[in-house]
Amino acid sequence: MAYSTEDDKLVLGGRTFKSRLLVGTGKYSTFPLMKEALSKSETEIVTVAVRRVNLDRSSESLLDYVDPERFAILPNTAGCYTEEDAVRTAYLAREAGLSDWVKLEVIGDEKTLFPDTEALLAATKRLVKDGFVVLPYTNDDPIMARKLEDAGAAAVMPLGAPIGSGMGLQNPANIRIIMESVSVPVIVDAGVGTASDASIAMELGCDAVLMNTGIAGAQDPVAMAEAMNLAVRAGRMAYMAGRIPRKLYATASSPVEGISR
Amino acid sequence: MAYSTEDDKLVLGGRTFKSRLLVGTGKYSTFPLMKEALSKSETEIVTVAVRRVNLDRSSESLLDYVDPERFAILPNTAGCYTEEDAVRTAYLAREAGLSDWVKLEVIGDEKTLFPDTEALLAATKRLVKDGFVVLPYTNDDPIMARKLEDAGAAAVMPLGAPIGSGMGLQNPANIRIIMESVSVPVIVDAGVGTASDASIAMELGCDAVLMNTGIAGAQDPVAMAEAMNLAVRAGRMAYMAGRIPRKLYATASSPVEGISR
Amino acid sequence: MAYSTEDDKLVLGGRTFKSRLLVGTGKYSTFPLMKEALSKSETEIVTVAVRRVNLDRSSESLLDYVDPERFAILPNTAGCYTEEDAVRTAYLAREAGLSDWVKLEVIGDEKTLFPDTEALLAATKRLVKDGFVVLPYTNDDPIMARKLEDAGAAAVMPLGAPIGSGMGLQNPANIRIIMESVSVPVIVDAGVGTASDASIAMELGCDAVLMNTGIAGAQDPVAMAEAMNLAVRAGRMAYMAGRIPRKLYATASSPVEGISR
Amino acid sequence: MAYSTEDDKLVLGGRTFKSRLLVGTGKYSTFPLMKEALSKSETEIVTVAVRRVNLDRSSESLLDYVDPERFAILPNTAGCYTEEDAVRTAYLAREAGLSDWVKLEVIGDEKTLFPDTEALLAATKRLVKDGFVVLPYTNDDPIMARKLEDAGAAAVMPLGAPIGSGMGLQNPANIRIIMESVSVPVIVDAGVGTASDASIAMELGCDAVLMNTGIAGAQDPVAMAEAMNLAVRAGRMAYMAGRIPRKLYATASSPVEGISR
Amino acid sequence: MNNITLIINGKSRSITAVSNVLELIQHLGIVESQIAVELNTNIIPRGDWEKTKVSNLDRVEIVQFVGGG
Amino acid sequence: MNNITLIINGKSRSITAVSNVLELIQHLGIVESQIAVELNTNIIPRGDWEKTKVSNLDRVEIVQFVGGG
Amino acid sequence: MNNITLIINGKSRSITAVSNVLELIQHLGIVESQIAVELNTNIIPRGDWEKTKVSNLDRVEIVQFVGGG
Amino acid sequence: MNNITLIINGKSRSITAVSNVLELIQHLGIVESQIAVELNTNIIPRGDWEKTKVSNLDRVEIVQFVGGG
Repeated sequence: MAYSTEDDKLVLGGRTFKSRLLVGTGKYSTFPLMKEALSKSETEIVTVAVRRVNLDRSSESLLDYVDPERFAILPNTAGCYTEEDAVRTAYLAREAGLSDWVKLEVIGDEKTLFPDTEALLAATKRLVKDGFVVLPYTNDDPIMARKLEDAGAAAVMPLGAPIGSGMGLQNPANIRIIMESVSVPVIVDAGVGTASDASIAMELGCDAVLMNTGIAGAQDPVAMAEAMNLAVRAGRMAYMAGRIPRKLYATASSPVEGISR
Repeated sequence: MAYSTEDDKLVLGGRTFKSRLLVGTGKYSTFPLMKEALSKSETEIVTVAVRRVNLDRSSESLLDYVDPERFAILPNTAGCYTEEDAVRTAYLAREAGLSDWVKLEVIGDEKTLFPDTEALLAATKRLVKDGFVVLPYTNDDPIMARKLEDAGAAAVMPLGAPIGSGMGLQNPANIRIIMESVSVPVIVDAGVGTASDASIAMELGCDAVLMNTGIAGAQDPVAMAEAMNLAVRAGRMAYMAGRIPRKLYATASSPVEGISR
Repeated sequence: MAYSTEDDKLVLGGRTFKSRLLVGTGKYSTFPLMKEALSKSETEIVTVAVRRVNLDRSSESLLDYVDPERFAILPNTAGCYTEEDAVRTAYLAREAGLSDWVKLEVIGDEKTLFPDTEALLAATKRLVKDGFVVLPYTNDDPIMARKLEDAGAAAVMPLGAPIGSGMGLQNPANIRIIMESVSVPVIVDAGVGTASDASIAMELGCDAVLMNTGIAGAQDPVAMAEAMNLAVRAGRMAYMAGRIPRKLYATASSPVEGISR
Repeated sequence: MAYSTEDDKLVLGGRTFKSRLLVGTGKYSTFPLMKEALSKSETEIVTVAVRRVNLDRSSESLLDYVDPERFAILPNTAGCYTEEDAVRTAYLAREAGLSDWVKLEVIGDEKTLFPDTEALLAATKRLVKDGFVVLPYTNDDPIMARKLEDAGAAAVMPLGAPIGSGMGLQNPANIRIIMESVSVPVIVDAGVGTASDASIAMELGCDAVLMNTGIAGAQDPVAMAEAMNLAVRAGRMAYMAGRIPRKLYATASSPVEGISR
Repeated sequence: MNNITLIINGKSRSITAVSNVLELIQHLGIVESQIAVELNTNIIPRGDWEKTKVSNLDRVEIVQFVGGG
Repeated sequence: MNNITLIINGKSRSITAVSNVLELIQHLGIVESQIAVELNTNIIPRGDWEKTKVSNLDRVEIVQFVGGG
Repeated sequence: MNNITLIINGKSRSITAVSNVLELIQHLGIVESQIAVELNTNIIPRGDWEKTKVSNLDRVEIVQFVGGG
Repeated sequence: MNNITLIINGKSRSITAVSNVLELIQHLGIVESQIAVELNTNIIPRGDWEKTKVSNLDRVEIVQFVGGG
């Protein structure tokens, strides 16, 4: 049975998406540039941060450039270092955004921005109990992934590499094991530096990829956004198509019979 | 200056192509399946082999399924183990195909299908002298690549890994060095197993990728053909877009100021 | 100042060791074979498990083959899936071994044998409070590593790859980050398949390596034990010696002047 | 049958060696430092270059620090860019050294120092005919390796990575294929940056490793020389010992029965 | 005099007395959509802004969405 | 009759009555070094074996070191 | 009798005498497009088929394009 | 006058006339072991140094072993 893109949707938190690429809105030099990059990425889910309103100068609003009709807005709790901060930020985000989706981050350390999984798990339990659709940014530990699923997370989002590092998937084996350990969607979050990194994640069978710096930090963010869109689709299709096995030796692609002598 | 696909064409042997994916026609279970795969790959150059006509049973002709109006036909000299055989096969191909392009292969060994570069270089010199557009399948040695260029090859086509092995680019460093050593197009030929392999080759700055088994051998060749099309484009765009540098440590993608406390 | 092996000791739990290789005693076909392998490995710390005495047949005792005068005996809590089990096993081990060192394992899952870091951290706190020298087998998460250090662990022992997998260090970047995150010794535990895996861990700057299957499961465990001994020392010396930087291009090792023409 | 170092010798050009590490003598800050490094490396074969005597100042002779009784002196043809130069240099070396061994280099390009295999093969044929024991520095192409063997080379010495790059084995698959393609010893020459690089080459089954910059360029060349000695022995023993297979999942090293509950 | 001092987003500000959160937001000239308001650590739902009094030395946090990953 | 039943290492066994842990160990013929004994979930230090009574239906766990990683 | 023997694509075949390459191709019922013909190691351009004689025991190679990589 | 000019290792030098290669080497004060001498592109075996004449404008190459990889 041939593979069809039409039947291959991402189901996340009860909603259905065509795109398997989630994109952050941080670090763009201008809002119009961001808007064009988001458009080229064909993402349907964009992450945003929650910050204090600047009272001293009125600045343009991010949301003037991110149409909520077109994109699902996914607030994050970036910058939160405790369960309390993260939970409070999630509540603020819900109030501001009128949606109960949250990309839950509890950061353990400023230098690595690795998650504090202990606090993350506790915060997940509290927010799930209060009706949030929780998408936790976690490490690549399969045991923790299952605990988050058991706590009611709508997906698990293991990091591929440190946020903004662009190193690409550092531990594909763990990601594979996570996929066999949980039944909720697995979304590789952070570490993607270029197109092939995103393809590799999808070829492992991941359900989606989330990135920000990989696009926003490229010399040409709009072109990279399109590249990432293509790469995620390429990786997904390759996964569904069923790749050839790896072999040390060669196999001729041209017939070995009928050679004229 | 933003990158535009329109201005980014592959120029090969004096001709211009939109697609940077070259596809082989071997090993498909049926011609219609091949035809659909070629179509989905959006390739503009397809390789074919030269073999004896079967006199005992009339079989359908490959070319009923490969429209020469749509695809440039690139005959190969697969199965040739000597300079003589390869040159003779190139002449036969030219006579049959009325074109003077040839994917030149002089195989050194049945088990690895590695090229015999000594014979390859000699054959290249002869065919170039006689007006052929020679695209030699070679190893990933930068010195040999430059000798082939000096001999008049229209491109160099280093193997990424053994033919049909699906191992992906085994030596990216050599491919990079080759690109800095020659000015003709560099086309990674052989070894691509899945989409990310193709992207990685393009991200290195290669001009194109040639594959056969990676598509024809997939469980769903049509889906893999589309995946490879996307992957080559993704890799090319990512290369042009200019990726972020790799770093061991993290960089926040959300603002570190304005956090509500 | 030249490096001297004499001044380069492993200090662990207040004791000093010449060898940086810790070896397990499981899975050997015979005790004499194990004894010879331990001897060739030149390890000074061996791990053991705690199991019920078999009352139905008297079997030889492991300790008849592991001289406590020569080796520090490090009991593990392998097979424990809860904080309670692990703590209880540690107490039984202390009673049986008259030592308060423990390799603390709280397994999260039978298939991957990954640690349950949440329970591991809790068990570490309890055992440290009760005077144990706790060496926890953990994941490669730098945040958890620091929490274990803060809880009083005498070292952190991140897995290089799943126990018995022989895949080698899957995520060198995380191991490096862990080393910069904690001040207690970092011991790579599990995943070593062959000599170079052990060297790579030591070249990253790890303080020691712990292995069992990599030696016991080899076709010739005694030879592999010696290989691992050499590999750990080689990796450590290379780390101390300060390797040359990696470069894409070549640098002549022979003089470029004075060539006779 | 247990592995014994005693029975595992390197046989090269009819001579037998205990050590499988060949070391270059270039780039040391002082001769005494070189002498100590060579001693710690326990090498039995050292490479040297042939250069014009400096008539304007009498300088110490290299050979005052390299005892020909202890080390086999292997002159190289480094710096030669043509068959002619390489052959002539080999003759000069034989006259100066009274030995007919030569590490044959024909460099193709100053930037990469890759071999010109076409000229290398021609030079090999000439020197073999004239009784030289030829050890050619070549690329990692299995076809060329077999041609060199057929031409009478006493070993083939594929580069692991560009000379002095310290990148380590870039293409282990090719090295493995070379070992299955020839019956003369395979010596990885160039590219080794640290101990594990040498171990990896030996674990693939290579017969020996040749290095210079990896030792001479280290911050502590004497310590690195000892590290390389250990690493080559570790890699060889691990290869002979027969490593465990790689698996994605875990296997317990402690018994799963008899757990006290 | 009819000024009060509020700690708004961590900074102390003296402003004309406002009787409730809604007035405060309007007084500060903040676009009301997509913001959230916290008064002395309690989040105030939009619907309660008008009936929620603001008094001297109250701590007010006003947040919005910004670019983030 | 002077037999008692003990649950030793998870298996029920009927044995000649022994008055304390030390006797039990000796009766079972176990080498006393490097084992640990738990009686009804309490670890019994070697020094207390003799003064620790064993009675019918007690749960006894006796463990030792085996090969492990 | 008017039969000749040719070595066609490596196999010996006895066929009704044909006077030239073109007749041979037609006799063998091969579609003429996209094939190449070699007679005794000389490639015969399509334009020369008719004027190129075929005689007994000639070696003929007839090739076409097939799927290849 | 009894000086001759030789091109030694690529540099022109005027030296007191020497009658053969051996004298030249000694004159130049070079340790004789482990060097090789080429005279006008012909390598001169050590044994032939004495009987090999050196004349004005000869090209002489004198090489030795140095550190190399």
